[in-house]
Amino acid sequence: MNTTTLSALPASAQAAAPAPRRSLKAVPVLLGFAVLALLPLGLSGFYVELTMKIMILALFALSLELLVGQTGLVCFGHAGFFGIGAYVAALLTPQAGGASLWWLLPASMGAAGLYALAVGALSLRTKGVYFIMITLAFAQMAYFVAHDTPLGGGSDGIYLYFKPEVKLGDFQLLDLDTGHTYYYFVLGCLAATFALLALLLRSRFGRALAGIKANEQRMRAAGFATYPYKLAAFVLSASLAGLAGFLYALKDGFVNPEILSWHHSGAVLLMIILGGLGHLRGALLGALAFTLLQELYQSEAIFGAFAKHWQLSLGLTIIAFVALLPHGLVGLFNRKEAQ
Amino acid sequence: MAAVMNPGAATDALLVAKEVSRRFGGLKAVDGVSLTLERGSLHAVIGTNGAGKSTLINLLSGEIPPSAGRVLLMGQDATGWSQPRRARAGLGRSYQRNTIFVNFTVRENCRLAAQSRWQRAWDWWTPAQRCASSQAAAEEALRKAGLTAQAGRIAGALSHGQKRQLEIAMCLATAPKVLLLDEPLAGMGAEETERMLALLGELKSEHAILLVEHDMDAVFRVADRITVMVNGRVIASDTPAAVRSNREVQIAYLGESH
Amino acid sequence: MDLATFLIQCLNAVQYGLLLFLVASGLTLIFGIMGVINLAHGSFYMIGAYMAYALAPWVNQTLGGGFFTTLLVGMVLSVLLGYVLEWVFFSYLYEREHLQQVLMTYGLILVFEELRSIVVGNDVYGVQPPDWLSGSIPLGDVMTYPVYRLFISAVCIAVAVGMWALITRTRLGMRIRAGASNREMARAMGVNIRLLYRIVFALGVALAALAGMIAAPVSSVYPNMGAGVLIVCFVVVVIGGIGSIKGALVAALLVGFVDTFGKVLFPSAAGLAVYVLMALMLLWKPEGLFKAG
Amino acid sequence: MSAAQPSQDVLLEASDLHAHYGQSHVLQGVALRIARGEAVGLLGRNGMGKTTFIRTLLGQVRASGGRVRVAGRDMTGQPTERIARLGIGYVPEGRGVFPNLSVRENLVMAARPGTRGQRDWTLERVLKTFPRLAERLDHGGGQLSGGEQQMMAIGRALMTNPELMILDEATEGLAPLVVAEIWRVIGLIRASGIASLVVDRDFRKVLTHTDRCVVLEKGRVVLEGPSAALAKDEAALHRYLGV
Amino acid sequence: QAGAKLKVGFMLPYTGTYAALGSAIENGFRLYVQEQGGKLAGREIEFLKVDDESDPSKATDNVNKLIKRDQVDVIIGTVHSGVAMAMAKAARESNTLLIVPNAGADAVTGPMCAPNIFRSSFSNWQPAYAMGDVAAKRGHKKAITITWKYAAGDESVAGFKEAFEKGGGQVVKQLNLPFPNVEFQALLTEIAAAKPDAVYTFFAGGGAVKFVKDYAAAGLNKTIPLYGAGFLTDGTLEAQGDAAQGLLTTLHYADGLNTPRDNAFRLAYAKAFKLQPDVYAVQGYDAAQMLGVGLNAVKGDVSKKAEFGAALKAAKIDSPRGPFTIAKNNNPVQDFYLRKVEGKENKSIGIAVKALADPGRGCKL
Ligand SMILES: Nc1ncnc2c1ncn2[C@@H]1O[C@H](COP(=O)(O)OP(=O)(O)OP(=O)(O)O)[C@@H](O)[C@H]1O
Ligand SMILES: Nc1ncnc2c1ncn2[C@@H]1O[C@H](COP(=O)(O)OP(=O)(O)OP(=O)(O)O)[C@@H](O)[C@H]1O
Ligand SMILES: [Mg+2]
Ligand SMILES: [Mg+2]
Repeated sequence: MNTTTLSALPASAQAAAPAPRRSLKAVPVLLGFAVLALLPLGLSGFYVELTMKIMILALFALSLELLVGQTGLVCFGHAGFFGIGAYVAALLTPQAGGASLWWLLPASMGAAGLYALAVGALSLRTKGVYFIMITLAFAQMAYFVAHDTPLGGGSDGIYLYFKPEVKLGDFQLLDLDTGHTYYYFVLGCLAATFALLALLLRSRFGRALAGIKANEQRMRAAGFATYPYKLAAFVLSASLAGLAGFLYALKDGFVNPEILSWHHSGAVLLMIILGGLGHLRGALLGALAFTLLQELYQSEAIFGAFAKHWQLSLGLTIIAFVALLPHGLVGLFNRKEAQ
Repeated sequence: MAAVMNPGAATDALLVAKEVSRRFGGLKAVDGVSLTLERGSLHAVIGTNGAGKSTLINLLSGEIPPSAGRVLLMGQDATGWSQPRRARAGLGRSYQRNTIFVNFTVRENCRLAAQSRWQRAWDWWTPAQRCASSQAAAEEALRKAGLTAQAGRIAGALSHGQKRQLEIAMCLATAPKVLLLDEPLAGMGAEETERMLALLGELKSEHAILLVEHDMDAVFRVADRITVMVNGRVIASDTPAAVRSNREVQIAYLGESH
Repeated sequence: MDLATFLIQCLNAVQYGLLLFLVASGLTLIFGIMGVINLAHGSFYMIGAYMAYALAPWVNQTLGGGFFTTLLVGMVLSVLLGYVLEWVFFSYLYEREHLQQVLMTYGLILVFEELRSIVVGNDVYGVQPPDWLSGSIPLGDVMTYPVYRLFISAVCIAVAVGMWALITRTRLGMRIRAGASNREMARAMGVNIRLLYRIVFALGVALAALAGMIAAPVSSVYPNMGAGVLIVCFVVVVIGGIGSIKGALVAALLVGFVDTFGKVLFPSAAGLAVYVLMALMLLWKPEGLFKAG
Repeated sequence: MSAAQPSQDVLLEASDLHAHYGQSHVLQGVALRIARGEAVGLLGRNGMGKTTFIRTLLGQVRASGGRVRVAGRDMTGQPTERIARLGIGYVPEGRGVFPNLSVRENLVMAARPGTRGQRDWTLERVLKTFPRLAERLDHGGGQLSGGEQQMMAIGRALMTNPELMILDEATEGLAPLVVAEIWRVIGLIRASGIASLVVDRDFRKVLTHTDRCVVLEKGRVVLEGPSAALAKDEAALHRYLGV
Repeated sequence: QAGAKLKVGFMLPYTGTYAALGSAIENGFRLYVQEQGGKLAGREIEFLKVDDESDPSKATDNVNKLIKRDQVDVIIGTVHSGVAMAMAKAARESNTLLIVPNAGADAVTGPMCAPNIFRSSFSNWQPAYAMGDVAAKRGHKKAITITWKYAAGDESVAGFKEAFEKGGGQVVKQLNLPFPNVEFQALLTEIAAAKPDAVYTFFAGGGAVKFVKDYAAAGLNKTIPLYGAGFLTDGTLEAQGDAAQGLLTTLHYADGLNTPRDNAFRLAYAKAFKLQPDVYAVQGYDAAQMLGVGLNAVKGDVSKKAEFGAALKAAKIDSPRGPFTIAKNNNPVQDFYLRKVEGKENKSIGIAVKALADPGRGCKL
């Protein structure tokens, strides 16, 4: 805590490592995306959907990783932005046909970003756990708007029956309703987000965020106005969460207040911790592991009657992970790399 | 205000504090302190522990707002400026207690500090490593502080004295015109002290320097002017020789040996 | 609202606030002092409530005691539980990033909840308060006020005073706080931090369990009862200032009032009231009402 | 030399001590003995391993080789608090004050009788030694000025009624008057029969206030001997301390 | 096709607040299948299970496990209304047979109704309407309602209000608090201050226990009669103890019906599971009966949805609760009992409304 011990070093130290190692690191990620691209060819519909869900959660986790892992701002209300993205998509989709993607997507992300601008402007005055809780408070406010006002459609949520149209003039570029188009659309969004963040973190903006995470006071003394930096990161992160929410709403055609609840905020936070903070790959791994473990332990085919007690298995696994993997799941891979 | 001053003074008097004060609850940590930092001169502030020297630096650098008084930076009224704004206007400071980025390499510590001059926060696609100007500024600062050999190490793994050197290097990396140094020699060995004093002498010609330090041998060697603080107030402000022989200063601070 | 109703509502608010305080005090202790964000705190509350239900028959048979003996046995058990938990699960986590502990406590929630379901089942149970506390005091012409609720308030106040004294007035409290800010240094001063932390953790668990046990007769005992309490308690801890017992008390009363009158005056926005309160308080005082220490 | 002394008089003994930070081998076989009541100075340039040596003695850094014996007991690998309770008062580099405790609490939390049951140092005596602290008793430890914190750290260590005081850069950041005062206290400690291990950048003061000095370079003892003799050896001082 | 096993997917809460309800429903269902020799319409049955955790946000994924992964022939589920809505949507889109064994959301047999979606339980509107009728007939004029602010609560209160105001009464105030908050004291004080003739409430599970106890502890049970939908006192009497004595509720099932059909069911259930059955077990049992009736009509071929539905609508289901029929919107038309709490039982003291049918507003079947 106050004392610097060696064991606490790595995370961002590695981020600053020289270039050649980084290009090697990119290989597993590229491989991962290649596998994702091939999956629909071999898997049944259900597993394609499951993969899609994991990808959306991974995108959501990535957006939070930018805040928590890279900027040191632990946000416990990220589901609020996710939910706003989803609700805007649901509310703005007309009853009688798809909206145009060209404005529906920006509207979703923009609404989430706009709310984040207001929330961030206020809550970034606080620090640490106080920040955690104030972000929770604002997410809960969004939750109650969705849950208790006519605007949000109440506790039953809202259905939307049409995916947006992707047209250029009169020409239909993509039909998100057919085949695996939507799957590849989600994959594209995930890959683009990952690439954007990877690039961003290497840029001066990203390094400034890392500096703010390490020691904000020093950054200010050096001449960085840290507040706008943090606010920008907050808004960007929220917009990406809004994108995840948008994709989620369209995937199932259903939004519900529960997607704004603190359980959901907590779950995504757990994913990135499980995956390993301070690494974009951690967010991907965390979302994958968290979802798969849950599916696995709930599966009667594998665990028989004990599947009923899946919470016990999941809980014990999480405890074991914390005990054995101090740096999260990425720690597994990094250790190998170091040797 | 700035208009009243003659242009000559405005260029040389880089930082002016006018009657700045700061209270903490009932305690007057800094009580109506005025001083002027000029280019080409090293102004030392000494005083008893708890006299308010660090607080004065905090006030000048904008880390905390003053309860009263004004601060002029390069002839402009900077009292209401935020700390980053003052820093970008050419004010650099070091901390009495280390505030380095422990997880970064020594070089990255300096590079990041230097980056404040070429922030380009909107440029999200160019890697930071490719910013040649900040790389160069960092190397230069490391060289001056004598840390080139340690550049690749993780800052948290430096010894205490080396961390103190890094603290200075980071301050230099932002290329400030005014330097506020809070006990830069504390924790440094004899050799490093020598180097630091030489560096201060070198920097003096181009910078206005405020040095807070308890090492009296060092202070009397490099200072052009010395201000002595006790309990938040200035009890003397004069040339080193005059301060040394000031009775009040001897009783309150120096003791008989100096 | 006439004056009498208003006064009764105030009484309700105070009583609810005090109960919140009791749960939150353990949380602020573990959270503020040990730096552990303990999500499993709600589970300890739940475990306490289930103990009040499940231990009562056994205590009655083997020890021949009533409600208070059950309380005592439950406290002892929960102290043991806390002690062992700290030892097995937390003792090696202090040097790690705080968020790792969050993950750990989340794992514990799942485990506790499932064990509860396996051991006691998923039904809702009631717990009887002791006879001499089950009376009521008439209030106004149609309403009465249960004596047991007054008893709860009394216990809460006693615990508040005791905790405050322990933390701020005893050398044990100083050492605990010292360890919180600089573990290594405290050890170098000869303080056995590992033992102290184990004690603090056990104490925190015992407080949560105590809250669960004495709340059981009014709240009854049901699955997932910890989750709802947990988040409100975090709100209390944060408004009050992390680690501050005094802050937790004031904040708990504040939340009690806002929640009570929010429900009455703005029923449709009742859920929102507490969070609006928290947001406003934190914007006004970004570090809580009282800083720890 | 110290080898001749009977072993029950040896308060602290480190033999062939090694320590690593990750890959780097910081202590490479350091040996040191401190007899009861003996004042020992530890000298060396920045980064030579002085602090690491002290932290290894106290068990804060794991020794990767060698033994530490305190008061005749093998304490290698023991928890820090056990070692400290054998009568070691520690003033760390950077002070290590508890910012969330008041000055009074900082002092009182450490109070305990010495290993022989002595209660020489009480709150009153500490406050008399450092009057500045008396004025600040109810302030938070974190609000003190640097020098005040240093005094408090020394006072706190004294409150444990130690047999051995370890002072790592105890005068850093102090006003000359206070520095003189601290050296006076160090002298006092020495005179009262408490052993001490002193690290300070003012090596001349160290040499005058200790019986014996050890010079470290790159984690090895390169020079050891009576302080008085060392003080005259300008060549060695220049070579190892750069002056 | 007829030879293959019939895949029945349970999507029920096995963890969380409603876990006990989930297993009761499953037990009831399995009991009926056992009684039929393990087969329905001659087809062997394979059960598949998914824990829905009562979490609507996971509902679509969960129901897709049954529909897409396991490719079940029929889905039985669930307790939570919000989850049921998502299930109904998925069932509509994939045209999978769905029988809802509890969730009362009006919309399932209202706007969301479909030829392949059935309910063996009730709509939220039904028991509430029955109670509104009773309360009005007992001569109450002013009533206050109190419930959690969520869809089921709102629907229940609306049903009560409809009947109560039709009978000449007036709902003067609607109190609610956020789900699943259980701090009622402030609202009880409001009720005491307003002094209505009656209070109608909709709570279930732990909230129901606490509400009834608090109501009694506040002394209100002596002055202002409390009426509720049956869930208030179902599966909760043990915990409510004395506080619940004498409470009146309405539901489509009750203790002490003492019909041969019910007695036989209770005996068999108790034997099979070493537990006393409750209304949830009955609903699960009847879900199986409905499935059996429909399957018999189509000779086990679930793809014939139209005939399946037609057969059900023509049938009289021989339920332990008493026979009921299926309305046009696929919701049961059934008697609602007025029940009084005596000891640990919800004793039937008569029928509140006979053959009450849900209005099925918004259903276009
Ligand atoms: N944040 C604060 N809150 C309350 N009091 C403070 C605060 N910061 C400093 N003080 C008090 O103000 C006085 C001046 O402190 P300051 O740190 O400026 O002293 P200093 O001159 O730098 O001393 P030193 O030479 O020991 O570093 C001290 O008495 C200190 O206790
Ligand atoms: N936490 C650490 N992790 C890694 N290396 C460290 C750590 N602390 C110190 N070192 C390294 O170990 C060596 C010895 O450091 P140490 O702090 O013992 O030196 P020192 O003699 O006390 O120096 P100073 O006079 O500057 O305090 C140095 O090279 C330092 O860089
Ligand atoms: Mg200072
Ligand atoms: Mg050192």
